[in-house]
Amino acid sequence: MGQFIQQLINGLTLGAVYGLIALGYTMVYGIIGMINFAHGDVYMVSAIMAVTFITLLSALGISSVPLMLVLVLVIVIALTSVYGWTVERTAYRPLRNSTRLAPLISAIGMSIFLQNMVQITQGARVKPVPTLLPGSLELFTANGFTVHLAYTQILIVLVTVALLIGFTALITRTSFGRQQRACEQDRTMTALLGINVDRTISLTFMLGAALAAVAGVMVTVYYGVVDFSIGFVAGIKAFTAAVLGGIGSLPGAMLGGLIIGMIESFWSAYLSPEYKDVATFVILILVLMFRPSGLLGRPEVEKV
Amino acid sequence: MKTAMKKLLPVAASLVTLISASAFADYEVAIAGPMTGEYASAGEQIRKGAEMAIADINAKGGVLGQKLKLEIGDDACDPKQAVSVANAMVNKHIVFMHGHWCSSSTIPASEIYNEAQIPMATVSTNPKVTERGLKNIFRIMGRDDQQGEIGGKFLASKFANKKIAVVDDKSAYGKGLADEIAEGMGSKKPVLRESITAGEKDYSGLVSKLKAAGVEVMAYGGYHTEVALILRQAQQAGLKLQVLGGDTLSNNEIVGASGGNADAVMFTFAPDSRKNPEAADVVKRFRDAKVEPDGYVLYAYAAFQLFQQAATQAKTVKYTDLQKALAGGTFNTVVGKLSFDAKGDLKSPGFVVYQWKGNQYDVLK
Amino acid sequence: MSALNPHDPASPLLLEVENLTMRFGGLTALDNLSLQVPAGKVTSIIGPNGAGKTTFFNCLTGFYKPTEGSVRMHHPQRGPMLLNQMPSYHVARKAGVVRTFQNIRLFPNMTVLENLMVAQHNALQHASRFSLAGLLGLKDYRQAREAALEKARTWLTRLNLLDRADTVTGNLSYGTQRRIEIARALCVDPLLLCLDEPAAGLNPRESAELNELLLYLSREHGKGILLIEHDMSVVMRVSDHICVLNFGHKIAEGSPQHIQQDPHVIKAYLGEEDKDTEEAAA
Amino acid sequence: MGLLITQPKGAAQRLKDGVGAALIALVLGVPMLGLATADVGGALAVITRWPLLAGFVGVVFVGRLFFQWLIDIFSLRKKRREQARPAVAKSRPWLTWIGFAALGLAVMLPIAFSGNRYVIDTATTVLIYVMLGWGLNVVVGLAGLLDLGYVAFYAVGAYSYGLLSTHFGWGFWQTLPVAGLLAASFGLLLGWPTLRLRGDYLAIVTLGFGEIIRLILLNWTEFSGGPNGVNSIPRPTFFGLPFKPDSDDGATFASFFHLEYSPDHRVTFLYYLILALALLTNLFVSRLRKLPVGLAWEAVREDELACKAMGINVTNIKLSAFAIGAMLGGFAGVFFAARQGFISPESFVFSESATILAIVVLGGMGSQLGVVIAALLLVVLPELGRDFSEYRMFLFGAAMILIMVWRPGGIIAKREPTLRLGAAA
Repeated sequence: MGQFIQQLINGLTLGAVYGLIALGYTMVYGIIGMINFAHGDVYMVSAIMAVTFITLLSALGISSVPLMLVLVLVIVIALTSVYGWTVERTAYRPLRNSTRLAPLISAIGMSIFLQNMVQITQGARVKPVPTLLPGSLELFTANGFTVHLAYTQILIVLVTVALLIGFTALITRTSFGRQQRACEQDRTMTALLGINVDRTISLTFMLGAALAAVAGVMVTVYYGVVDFSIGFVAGIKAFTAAVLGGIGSLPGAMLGGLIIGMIESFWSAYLSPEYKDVATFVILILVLMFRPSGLLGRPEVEKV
Repeated sequence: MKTAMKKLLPVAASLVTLISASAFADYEVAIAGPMTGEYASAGEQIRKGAEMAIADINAKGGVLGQKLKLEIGDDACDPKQAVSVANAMVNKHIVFMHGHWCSSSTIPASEIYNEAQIPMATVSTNPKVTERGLKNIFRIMGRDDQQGEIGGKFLASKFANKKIAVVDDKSAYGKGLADEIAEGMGSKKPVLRESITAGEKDYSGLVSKLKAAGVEVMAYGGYHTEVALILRQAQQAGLKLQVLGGDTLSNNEIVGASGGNADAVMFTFAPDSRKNPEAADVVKRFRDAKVEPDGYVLYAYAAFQLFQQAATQAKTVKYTDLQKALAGGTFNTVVGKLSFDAKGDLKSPGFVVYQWKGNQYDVLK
Repeated sequence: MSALNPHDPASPLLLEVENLTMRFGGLTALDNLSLQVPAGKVTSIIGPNGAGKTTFFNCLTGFYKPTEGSVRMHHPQRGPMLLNQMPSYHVARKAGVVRTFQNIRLFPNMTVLENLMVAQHNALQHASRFSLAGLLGLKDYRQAREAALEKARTWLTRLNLLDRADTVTGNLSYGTQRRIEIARALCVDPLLLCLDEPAAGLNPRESAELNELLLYLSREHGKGILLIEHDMSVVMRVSDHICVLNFGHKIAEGSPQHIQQDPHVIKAYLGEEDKDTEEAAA
Repeated sequence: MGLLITQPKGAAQRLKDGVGAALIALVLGVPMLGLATADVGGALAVITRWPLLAGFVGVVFVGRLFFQWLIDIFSLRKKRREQARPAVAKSRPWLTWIGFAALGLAVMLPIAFSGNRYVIDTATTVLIYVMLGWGLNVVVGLAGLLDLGYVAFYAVGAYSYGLLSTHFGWGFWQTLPVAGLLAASFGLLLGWPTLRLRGDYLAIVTLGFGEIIRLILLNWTEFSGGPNGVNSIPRPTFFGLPFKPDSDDGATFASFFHLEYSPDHRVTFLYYLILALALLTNLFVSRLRKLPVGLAWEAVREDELACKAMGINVTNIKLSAFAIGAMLGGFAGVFFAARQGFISPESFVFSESATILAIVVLGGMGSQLGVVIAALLLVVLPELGRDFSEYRMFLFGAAMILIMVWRPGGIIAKREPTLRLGAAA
């Protein structure tokens, strides 16, 4: 029982992180229909920047943890958005009207590029930060197993929920959201209506990068160790989460992230950890066999 | 067959330029290992050590009157790239190789060096490296079965009353080592035998499994990054965990990465050469150059000392003579006296159990 | 609604639609539609936009599964078969019902000739023994391929496309693409050809050619033709029988002359005012 | 940052544009170039590198101005060329000539570079990728199915040979067809339940399948050797003559032909072996492409619904593409295992699938010659880059983006029709 609740908490946290990265995947997919394989590496870049700025700010003598977190979040989000913008501008925009696969390949190239860029400029060593938010709540003890809820876990889940609500509101309520959805439906028509499609797409990339940046900061704070190679695994998991939930759907991405977090968490605690990725992918395949557009994706009716 | 085959013209053209670029005057020696990719920090250690060694040897007049020129091969710990690097090195007519680092790269690459008759000194610890009857390969570090045995015995005696889990990361190195540790523990059986996937961030599943099973000591086969994460997450979950691992945990990244939990880490490693009186001078110069000579740095340095001494004895770098010199001789290096048995393994591998204290590691009595 | 009987010995019944209903959620796109289509005649379906014409085609050709009702094809050799229970490719392959699309669906990066060869896939694939005979270049495969090319050439000639044969279809004009789509459908050897707005976007000369082609196909080749069309100059000139749909209902059926005078049809097409007054009266 | 489509003309405008690019470079550069963290005694400290950052910003500024100038020139030329381009698909006999010239060079290579095993071995690697590219081309280029897990079939082939040869003593030629069939069955196994998925959903499922196969190979130690892989896989023999130094037990290649033993014999033999396999693959795929099934693959890529309306069973067509692609991947895997002598799950990771896919797309989907050029680029570029050490993959990534942006349709973008009425008559 104790272990079960503990894994629920752990799975929720992990799922929230996957979900945050998956949101960026799904937004980009929604608007230009491409799998942005470099998204995981944008997240990695943000985590590395988080390390730099946490170290810098503590060297400058900022000791208040909330102030530090807010400052780091603001700086990293701003800088990562510029990275997101640049990635779109250089590697994807020139390919916007070509085949579906061209941007995919240039995204793979971008992923390799970013990863090695960070390795060269920041070094290959793993980058630790001291534990910013130490400590945890001891919830209860069952059969000698004390269930802990770490403060960072609370932070991650709260931030994620807030962002999900905020972004859903942004997409459904604001004029940017309307433009964004219009671009998803029909880019040409949207352009004819006088909406700046390029700008909308750029903004979407920046928002996606901003979400990745939040995930990057959270991961840095929670796990305390990052390096230049963390983007790939996270990217694949988040992509899986986005597809599982129905690619293009914001709540779907979050749901997909949570499901994958839970599968991993419970599978490795109760079954064999080495097969947890197999379990994830098998469940993904099964879900897609019965719901070809993911859990919350709109079923695509091909217009004849 | 209309749209038929193609390939050669550009390859040929580009490769001609590549090959003609390599010079002949000096002795070409090489290192190979993961200069990029996940394990790039090990590659960096090897490179730093090798560069210092080459500089020192050349400053003293080189080998047999010839300067050494260092070639660096990057295999990213990918067996296929390792083969490619090996072929490239053969083509550069290197006379000595220090590498590769990952056992999975060393094994396929060594067959090519063997065919091309190039002697090599490696720090790969997988037993298979020297079990294939190749004459050109010399291991300047112990083997996983040796360090596993020492680690396992240590655990069984020191933690006789505690529950022990054996965990690996499913790499050839990690699994091999973990298996050897489990065997070395003898009659003391681990309560859990688990594997994790390296390269992830979240090991809370493993941690809560350890916690539920009441494990206090984890024997780990794998790399330091995962150990650091597991320790941090164990602390968060309120689990006091001690870890015993192999040589890879000597990497000082673990100090910062484990967030102050590094003192719980023990590992088996060859005797610390930094404390070697003969190494004092070299260690000082590394530190002056802002390089901490831990991990594989001094081994890379030693590998080229080995080459220099063997070549001087043999008075040639021709394979047959050099190989004979390496196989028969005893060499004084910064990592101690090296001599090899018939398989090419160290005669006196000597593993010691260390424990991290602050940002230093120390022999555990 | 005159119960005009399309049966006569020269034009046997091909397709029999009974009580066909198609609902999407709460929307009823087709409501209890019945229709008979004979061979050797042109049967047209007309009606305002959104009347359910294309949905009807989709139900016929297996792209939609109708909610209720049946679509029965009377194959002269293979006997009756229920189209509403067949996957779409069986509708074309086994029942010989082949359609074109309202928004042209050619294979745009392939040449005209290749488009026509794809249409003969089943016959060719059979002759190639699932590629084995083809890989070896055996004689009967080569003969089948020659025959297929000959058929393609025949229809290309008939549709005035011969000089375009090696052109990539995506680069051609709209009217030409329409003709290619018909030629491609003809290469499947359909018994019943379902054309979805074939005259849309054609200039007057091209529509005149289309009229002539439709008559030729039905009269000379005995093909049943089911036509969705807005262009009344085509519909009235070539149709033997017309069925008018509005909001999924059949509101009228009969010969062109009959339909032109039918008050329901006039109302559906022109009659906002009529409708208003009638509703007001009701 | 130099590849945008906008083309400012005036000098002031260009300057403004350059300053803009430099500003962005500054923002991007501060956290990566200007600041870095370094380990100082177990804790991180921030170091600054402002001169480096200033240099980078300067380079971007100048580079941007220069690129704009270049792009203006190029786009003007391109426009002119496009205006002159006729609509009718013209036959391009020079492509065929390039093909034959390349074939000639391929045959001559080991002679021209005899004794240089690095060149021959690298060329062998190129040919493995060419073969994989041709196999995946059937799936992605012709049938238009995005497969991100192609490496699974490569792994099936490699492990088939690795295990059958080490456990049951099967030879290379015996295993080849079996491994091909096995890989094809895996293709069917994966394809059957998933092929109705739309493009990108299929992509993730194939990616997952590739990972599942790799993880099973990694974890099922009793079966596959787990992370240790399969060792000491026998090398192919020359019609029964092994490539070994002379010894008492039987004839070797060298002794039979009265040559002095040299390891180069085997390297050369392996090269010709893969060349032959690749040629057969090419012949096979080019012929298939002209058969009904090949045409149907392309038709399915172009428009599935139209195919259904033509009476084509789309599922079967997709399955056949999947199975044939998988089979060719399996063949390549057998060769890979025989050539390496050692296989482990590390050789079958996702990035391998990505590389093969990149070869197909960079080459120009569906183009056989394009695959060869792209395979050459993607194998030889990193090899040339070995001298750049840690900059190697960095430059490789950048090159991939540049090539894609430069030729979005691939290096050979234009499709050759499979038949012509003129020629058919």
